[in-house]
Amino acid sequence: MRFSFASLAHNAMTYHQDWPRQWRSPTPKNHYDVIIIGGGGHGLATAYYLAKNHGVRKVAVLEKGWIGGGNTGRNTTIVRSNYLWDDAAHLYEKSLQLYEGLSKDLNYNIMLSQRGVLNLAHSLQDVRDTKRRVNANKLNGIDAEWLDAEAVRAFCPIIRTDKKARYPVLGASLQKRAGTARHDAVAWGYARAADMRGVDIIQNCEVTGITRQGDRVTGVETNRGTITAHKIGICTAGHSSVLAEMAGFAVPITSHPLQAMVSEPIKPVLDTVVMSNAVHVYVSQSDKGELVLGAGIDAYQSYAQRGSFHVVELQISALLELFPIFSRLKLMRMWGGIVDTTPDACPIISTTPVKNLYLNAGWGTGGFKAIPGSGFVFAHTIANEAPHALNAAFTLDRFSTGHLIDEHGAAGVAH
Amino acid sequence: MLKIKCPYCGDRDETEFSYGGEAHIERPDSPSEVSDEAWGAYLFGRPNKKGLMRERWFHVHGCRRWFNLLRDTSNHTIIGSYTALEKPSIAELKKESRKGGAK
Amino acid sequence: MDNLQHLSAQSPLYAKRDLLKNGSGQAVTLSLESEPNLITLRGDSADKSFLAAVKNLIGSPLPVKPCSSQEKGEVAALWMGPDEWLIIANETDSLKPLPEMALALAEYHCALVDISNSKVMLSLAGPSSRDVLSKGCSIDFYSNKWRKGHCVNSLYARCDVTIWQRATRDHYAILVRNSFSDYVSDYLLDAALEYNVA
Amino acid sequence: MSVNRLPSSGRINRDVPIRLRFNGTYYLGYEGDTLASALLANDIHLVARSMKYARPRGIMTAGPEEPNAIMQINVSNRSEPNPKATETYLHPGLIAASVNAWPSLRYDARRLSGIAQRLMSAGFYYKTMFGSSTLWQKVFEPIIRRSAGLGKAPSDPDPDVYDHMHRHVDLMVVGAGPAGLAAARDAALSGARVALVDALPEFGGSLLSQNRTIDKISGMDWVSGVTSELETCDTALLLPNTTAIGYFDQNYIIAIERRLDHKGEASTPANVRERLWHIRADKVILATGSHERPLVFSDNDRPGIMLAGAVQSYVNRFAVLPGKSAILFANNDAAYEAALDFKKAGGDLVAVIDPRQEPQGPLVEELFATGTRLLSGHVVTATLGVNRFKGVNAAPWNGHAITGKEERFEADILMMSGGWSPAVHLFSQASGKLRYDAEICAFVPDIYGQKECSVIGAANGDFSLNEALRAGSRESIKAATAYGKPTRKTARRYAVEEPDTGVSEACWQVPAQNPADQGKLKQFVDFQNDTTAADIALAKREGFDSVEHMKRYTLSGFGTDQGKTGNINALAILARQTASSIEETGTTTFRPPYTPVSFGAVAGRFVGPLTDPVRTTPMHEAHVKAGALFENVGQWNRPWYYARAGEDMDAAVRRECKAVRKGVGMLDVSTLGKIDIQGPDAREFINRLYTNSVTNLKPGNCRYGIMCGEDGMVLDDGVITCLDDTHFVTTTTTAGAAHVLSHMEDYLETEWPDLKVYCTSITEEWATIAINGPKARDVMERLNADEDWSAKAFPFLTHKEVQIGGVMARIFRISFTGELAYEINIPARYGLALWSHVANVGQEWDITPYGTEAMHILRAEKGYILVGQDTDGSQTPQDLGLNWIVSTNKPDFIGMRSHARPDTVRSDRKQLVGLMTESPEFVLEEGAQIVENPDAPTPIPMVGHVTSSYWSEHLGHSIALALIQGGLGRKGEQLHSFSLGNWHKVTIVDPIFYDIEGAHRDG
Repeated sequence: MRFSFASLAHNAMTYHQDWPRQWRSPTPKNHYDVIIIGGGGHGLATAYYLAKNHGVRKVAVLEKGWIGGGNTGRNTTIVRSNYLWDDAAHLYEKSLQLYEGLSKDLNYNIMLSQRGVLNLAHSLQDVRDTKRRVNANKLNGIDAEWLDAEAVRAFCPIIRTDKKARYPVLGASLQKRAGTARHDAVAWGYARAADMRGVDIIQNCEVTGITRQGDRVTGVETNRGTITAHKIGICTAGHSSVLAEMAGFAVPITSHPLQAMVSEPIKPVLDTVVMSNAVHVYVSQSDKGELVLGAGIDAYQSYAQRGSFHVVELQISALLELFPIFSRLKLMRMWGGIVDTTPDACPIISTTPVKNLYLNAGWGTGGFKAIPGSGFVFAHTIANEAPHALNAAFTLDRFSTGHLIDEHGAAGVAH
Repeated sequence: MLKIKCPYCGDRDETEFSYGGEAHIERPDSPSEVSDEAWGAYLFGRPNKKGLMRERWFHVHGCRRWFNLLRDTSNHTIIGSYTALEKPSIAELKKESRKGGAK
Repeated sequence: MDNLQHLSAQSPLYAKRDLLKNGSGQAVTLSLESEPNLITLRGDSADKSFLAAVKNLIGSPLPVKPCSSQEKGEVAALWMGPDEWLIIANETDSLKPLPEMALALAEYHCALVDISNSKVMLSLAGPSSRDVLSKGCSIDFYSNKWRKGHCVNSLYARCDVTIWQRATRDHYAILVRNSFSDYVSDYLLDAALEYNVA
Repeated sequence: MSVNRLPSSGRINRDVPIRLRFNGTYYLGYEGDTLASALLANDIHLVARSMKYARPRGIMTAGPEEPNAIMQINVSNRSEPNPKATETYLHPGLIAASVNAWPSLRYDARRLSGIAQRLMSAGFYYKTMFGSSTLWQKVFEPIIRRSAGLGKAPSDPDPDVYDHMHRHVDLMVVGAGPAGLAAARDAALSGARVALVDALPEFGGSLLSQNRTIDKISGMDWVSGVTSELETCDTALLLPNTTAIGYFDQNYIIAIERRLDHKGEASTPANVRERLWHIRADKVILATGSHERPLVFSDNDRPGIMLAGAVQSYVNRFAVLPGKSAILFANNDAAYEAALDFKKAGGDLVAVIDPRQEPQGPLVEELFATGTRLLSGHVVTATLGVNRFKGVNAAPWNGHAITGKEERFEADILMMSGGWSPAVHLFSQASGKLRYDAEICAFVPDIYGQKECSVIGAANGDFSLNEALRAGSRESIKAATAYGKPTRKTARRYAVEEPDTGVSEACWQVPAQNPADQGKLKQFVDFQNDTTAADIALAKREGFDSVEHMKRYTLSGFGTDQGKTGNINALAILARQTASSIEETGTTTFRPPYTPVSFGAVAGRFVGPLTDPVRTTPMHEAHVKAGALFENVGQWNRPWYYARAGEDMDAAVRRECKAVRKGVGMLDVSTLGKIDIQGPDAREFINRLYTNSVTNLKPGNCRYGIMCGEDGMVLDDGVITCLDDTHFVTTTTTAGAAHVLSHMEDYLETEWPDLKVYCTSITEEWATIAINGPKARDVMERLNADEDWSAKAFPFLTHKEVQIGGVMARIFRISFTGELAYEINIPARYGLALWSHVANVGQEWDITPYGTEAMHILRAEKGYILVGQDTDGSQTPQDLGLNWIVSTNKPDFIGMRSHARPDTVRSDRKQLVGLMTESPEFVLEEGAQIVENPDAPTPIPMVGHVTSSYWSEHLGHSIALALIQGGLGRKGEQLHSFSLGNWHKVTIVDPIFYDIEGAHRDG
């Protein structure tokens, strides 16, 4: 059933009794053309584009829990493409463009809210780095503006911009097309759309082994039996190393906790997304009224989906220095995800040492905003057994050659 | 906020330490003789184990010693710690931690 | 004859000298200690002969137990790490000049570095001292480990500090690097306000 | 006396009446009242409008689980959004208002027609409003945003003060009800350090609301006795008004103490509003009690429908009879006690409706004996009244369906109870695993996530007071034994009189006349988010059959109450929909904080001036006096430039630069890191760390050095000075100081423990003044006339110890400007005096203090790099044209191997070059991108960017440094710069613009 106002009104008449499942709950087949391991946004989007753009018929997404339950359902929902380095910028811009048409494409309101993203500059070096990034964005055809302190004040009056602030605001970059999207809806929208194109989405199906014949992958062992496949893609952010180990190769990834939180809901007070890499704060206000906040990653490696409270304290103190009026609002809920971090803070979307096995990993803190673009190029990579131009740089072997991409430098940590 | 036992100073809060990642990564004796792949693996290859992991911590705001910790990355249980130049077995560390008792 | 002019020394907390005067009748007081000589000593704590040589030289034995100190006359030695001590001498002449000390220890692999100008030493005293410390530091100040002479390196309000118990109870010395001393003393003074309300 | 206030009893202080204002009207309450109890005393039930359907809502609970009574309290900068009326204590001047009521509570303009409401099924917004992204973003989304949210943020900064406190204890007890008190008691008496926290202003927990006898005295007398006993224990920390909000790894508990709001006092640093406790415990006992569940039946949200236990609390604790007459609808005997208490207090108990076919037990008997009508095997099928509950229709059922005719009952309030759910939030936050206990129809603790933790009493599913006290005492003695000095060996036996609460039967959802989701009637599960049983059924129908999916799709449990009342009902209804057991369906994850906590408290004192240390040098005072503006470099404040009267930044910086090139200038460089390196292997150590070699560096000589990471990229730079064969000092960048020392210690302690070297930071030991300019030597001669300062006696890149003003100083002939320069290091205490002294003696040559801006220009004229500005962590020394400083003779140094990787040997890497602009007066913007062809189609390929760019007053033209692809081989090539829409032609030149031979520098 297509979603529209008409179908909603029609169903309202019958008290919503006739809505079908948004995606089926099929029993796994014995064999698929392509198996995607991981039913998060990246995996579901990959399956969708495999079916839609490459006409692959038999595709399964295997999810050990419930779809969208990993980082897709735990992030701070920011979408933007104002990355410094060309390779990252082009990939994220593709992603943002897909986001802009995604609700229509998926026939699912992913609630894209292009309220703009401000990246604050607090020191002279921040100013240099920010302008460098704005200039790179403009030349790459990505919308970007430099705002001086006065313009920041005009755009977002509740940010503290006086000179006495511990972290004075010297200016900011603004990407107006950036903003937020409803994270769950992205997963569900892709799942529904993929399902409609015949993709089997199999939940509660945990991969316990990856089978190989020589240097070629042949299938997976799961808690629901053995499933063979011609090709397999891994999209298991947080657990990439675990899956890679099953397949017998190593990845230059470490898993860390990343914490996020929301305040109690309040009436609209913040009409954009504000990020400050220097003090590790980012904040937006959801449609529901909650302030959605993120911090920097916890220092240690972990798969426990929780971090340490002092990281939150540090972040809230910086938040209040930037937004003193938030002091009497209340922290309502906090949680943690597991992020894959790579040495150059850029993803790996690549072939692997194992034939017909493909890896999509290492998104660090930037995974959500990349979902459509990542799925688009990963589907291409799997279908064509070679990367798309947009992910050609994000190979696994760059860590041997030293040809890193490096978003660490001037762009800082991506969120 | 992990509670980390510095082998010298005893239990302290995580904030006194900085993290050094995987422990016991061997730096090649003659780097110029290793292949690009092997050097890349030394620089970036990390087991990233889910479960018990030996990791480096630096008591940066305390005695300024690097030491190693055996910790479960799946649930943050800490088994024990030992100085930078040792490598006790997991069984030894578990025994040691039991001896430590409740306190 | 400018070169004959003698430069005068000034504490990093000079501007706060009035705030940091030892008040009386207060539940807790924060004051600035007269500036002691501070020497970082590095060496092998397993080397008995080295320990003896140092004791001979400074008067005080070197503590080898973590987080402890030894004190003899005007000289104290604080454990800073397994091969590091902080030697504190209240009087300039209670220690030999550094080059002479270095010479006396020349046969050992050790290092002596004068850091007298690097840190200030604050004194925190009074029955609420432990609460004032607990507002900015996660160390267990109510532990029975805290006896006269116990010392730790830790963080106070995000700054490196050495906290050293000076008396049987309720008296601590806090050593903090110059550039953090303004902030740490602000934080301590602020933390103490609660206990000094009549 | 307010209409519903009982004449005596209760824990309120009738001697202190307090006036409160609610929605513009004044009411009377007493000290000890919550806003909720005071409103109920005044017979105010309608306090809110629901979020989605704008339905009238009343006070339902008496605690932190309250979903409806969300307020905006106080005004101006102390205004606070979203406190719950049930947790807000009366204080003089309290002003409260309903949120989400417009224009008034009674007449809400958002009330929607039935048709519109019908459209708003769970997740309806995913299915529509996306046809046009403009319409969505300009029309629909703003409507959703305006109607969502509860209260309003204050418009001004918070005047209140918050702080943090750390504590370590042997035993942490959460909850000071009977179980918690018993748990704290024996451990505290044994001398163990015990912390006992409770969210309420007084200890007692359930005993505040339930009449019990313990050891032959009333429950509250027992509480007072134990509390006094605890108060005599010096090592016990007793914190009422304190909620444990988070339970983290290794028994780390965060608790929030509310210290002033209930007194209506404003805070000061000496008396903070809220204190966040950080408690590390050897053992934790959770005695957090339980939460009563509502029943899910048609229109179960009318104001006046309350939890039975809440009514019991209002009656016994607050001396408020929330209505004259009541109906009880409950599936458990415990609720009968509440109804009996209501009746005993003078209320009229109209009827008891019990879904159980055969309720039995002493409480049932007792109630029956009062003559109250008891309808067993009945359920409520409809409620009467809109803005205020008026009555119910009840009908018999068989556990699945209605089996008979409806009967109508009228009353002021409905007391409902669906049973009790243990408050397992903290247990679960700390990775504890739960198990479903079918006997009590609730999830209880099963597998502990932390060592040394116990859950006792109602929190563990033990609702018997006797059991709770026994468990408390038992665990307390265990803790005392672990501490080492138990005062008793066996658990206390408390003599308890309590009613037998019998057996409850699950009643997760009452059937409606129409199928639940096909009529106008709504069965609410999550009251705050207006999630109904029909929404859950719809979620299941659409495939959201995982409990987490259902929760997210229906928003059940996402409110400020975090689903304390609704979560288990929601999952039980889902379980029924999916025809699976509650066990299989499982719970959602409990996340911190247990109740919302103010951001102010989380930040503590780390706000305003105490946010983050600002580091200053010993000379700071002089800089301020001289009118310096400061630049933040890391935590340091460094003089940026010194503005004289009438000067703008440009003018000041030009003047400063000119002074250095033509006369003499002085710069405070105290912030640079300084590391003392001693030991027989110091030279070898430095050789391994830096790219160049110090093998032949003689005592008294200095050398510029670069340090790389293992990846071969430049990490830091500085000057290495050999004091003697076993003693060196090195400098680091200001921002890199701490990291470089850690880096050195890392290698010494872990890679090369055989090297005999000790490193010590001496950054703060020395204050440093750089004296630069052709007249520098004149100044030095004036500082010490006995010393020979000539180039011959004291050549470039050497070091000397010299007396200055009676103090021994370390003087280095190093230059970051390209001019004749001396860097004087003086013990830090003399820094300020030396600064004045230098300024005085330098007057003759108009010695000019200069700041970092002038320093940057002067060094850029010489092509000296600034690590962190001209590098970003992806440049090798070779990229920076510094091959001359990379040794090829050493067998190894950190980074060496990486310099031979395929990518680092590419000739088209970005390399540091100089740029000249087409118009000499045009100053490029730092961060400008460089392209070859500005007319190329977008995306326009970029070949590099400008890292440093200045107007050079001395040269009379602008200069710039840039990293350009293959730049070292492209001298003379013309490229184009782009910044913020502006293009300019540039030519690649050598990065050294001034004094290439170094004649000035060498002096």
